[in-house]
Amino acid sequence: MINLLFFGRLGDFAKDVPSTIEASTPAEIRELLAVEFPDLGKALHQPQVLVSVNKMIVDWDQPLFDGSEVAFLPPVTGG
Amino acid sequence: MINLLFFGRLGDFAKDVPSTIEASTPAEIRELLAVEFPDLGKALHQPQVLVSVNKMIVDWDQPLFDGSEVAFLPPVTGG
Amino acid sequence: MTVRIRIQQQDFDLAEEYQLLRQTDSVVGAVVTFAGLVRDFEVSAEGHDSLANSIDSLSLQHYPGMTESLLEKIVEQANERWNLIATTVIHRVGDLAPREQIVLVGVASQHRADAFEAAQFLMDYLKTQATFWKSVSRNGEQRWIESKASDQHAARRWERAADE
Amino acid sequence: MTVRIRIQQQDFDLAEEYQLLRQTDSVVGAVVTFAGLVRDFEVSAEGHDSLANSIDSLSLQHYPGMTESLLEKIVEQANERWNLIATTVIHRVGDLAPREQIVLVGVASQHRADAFEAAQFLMDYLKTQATFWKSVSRNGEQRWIESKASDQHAARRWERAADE
Repeated sequence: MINLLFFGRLGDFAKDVPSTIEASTPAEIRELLAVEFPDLGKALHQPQVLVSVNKMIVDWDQPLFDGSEVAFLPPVTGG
Repeated sequence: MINLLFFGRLGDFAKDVPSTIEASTPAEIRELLAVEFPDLGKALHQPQVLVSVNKMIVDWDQPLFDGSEVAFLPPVTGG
Repeated sequence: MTVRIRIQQQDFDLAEEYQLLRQTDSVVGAVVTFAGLVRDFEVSAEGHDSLANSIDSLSLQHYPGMTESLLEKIVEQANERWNLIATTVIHRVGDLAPREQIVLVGVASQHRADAFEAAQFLMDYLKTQATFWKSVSRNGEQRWIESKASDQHAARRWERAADE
Repeated sequence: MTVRIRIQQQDFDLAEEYQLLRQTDSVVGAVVTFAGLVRDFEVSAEGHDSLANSIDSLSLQHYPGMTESLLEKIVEQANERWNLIATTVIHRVGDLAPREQIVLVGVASQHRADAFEAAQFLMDYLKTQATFWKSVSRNGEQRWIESKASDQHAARRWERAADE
């Protein structure tokens, strides 16, 4: 079971998305979500969107394990 | 009559200097003072020392008028 | 170096943080503080201001846990780069009204150049690297704020300087 | 631009000055403050610090009338160069003990780059152009402080930038 988090504008597209999913990479999660939530799928494919696993920025093909926390991060705007 | 002011380290050399003098330029004041106060004269000749007349930085040959305020300014160290 | 990093909903007291920075050590000669405030209008992605776009509120979201660890790393980088005695970073989250304080960066050092440069470095990184997201409400409508090209540019100058 | 310039013996309250800067206008997005403090040791002309040289007090002299007019001109230059909303410069004179506040520069602007750069510019000019002279007392012996080469260098960078 992989836990999912969506931040910033991605959260607006992910309101009906379940909080957990079964998948082996972030890229696979993105493909699975795009089927049922095409707007979210499109937003996740934007090149500025980063993905983290357990709070570390990773590549989209990073292997996932049971209990991993995967977060999708649009460009940040702090300060 | 020209009013004289000495700031910073120059004040230490000018303790016995009268507060007024008769002269037509700051350069002349410097020469007059050097006769009676050689240490002050040497200190005033250092290239970093600036002179102001009525609170404006001027050249050493700036003409002076009765009541002018002439100040001798060593390098500043504010802040 | 003394480090204080806080992410919080409640407001902060710049005066209190300044006194803490100042009192860290008797060799502190310079304290720089930066406070970021909510302006009462919106800034577009291009960085143009429009006074017509008055906002009702600003909302700040962050990624708890990740943000703190990013801020610790950023402060550690600043400490490696400059001669610092104490550093404070406070970033608020949640809903903020116009004119409220958003962020505080404070740096104490022996000499002023270190404090000024480290404070700018930390702000540039907060704007572009830390996991915060801002949205504005205007006439009941919420909109996410785009990151500004000028902020990306400001952050990149530190990479260039490191290469030199 | 709102300008506050004061030369005074008494201490200042950074918190009060920050609130004044912050409240100038609802478009203030950035407030930078710089506070300079008396360190408890002496810095030589070469800029080397020596902890062995603990000081008893710092004494600041200035040229009344001339200093104020120089500070007004320097603040005016900063205002021409950057987009500023309010600027505060407070410089103390007289005898100061270690850890006391000497100088405050505060700048409020819409965007942070203006406030940071103007505050640095003002400090560099205060260090090299304004008619202040510092002496330190140590073991009952007074010594005038030389101007630092690093301060002259810092001030010159603004001339270079203006030429470009």
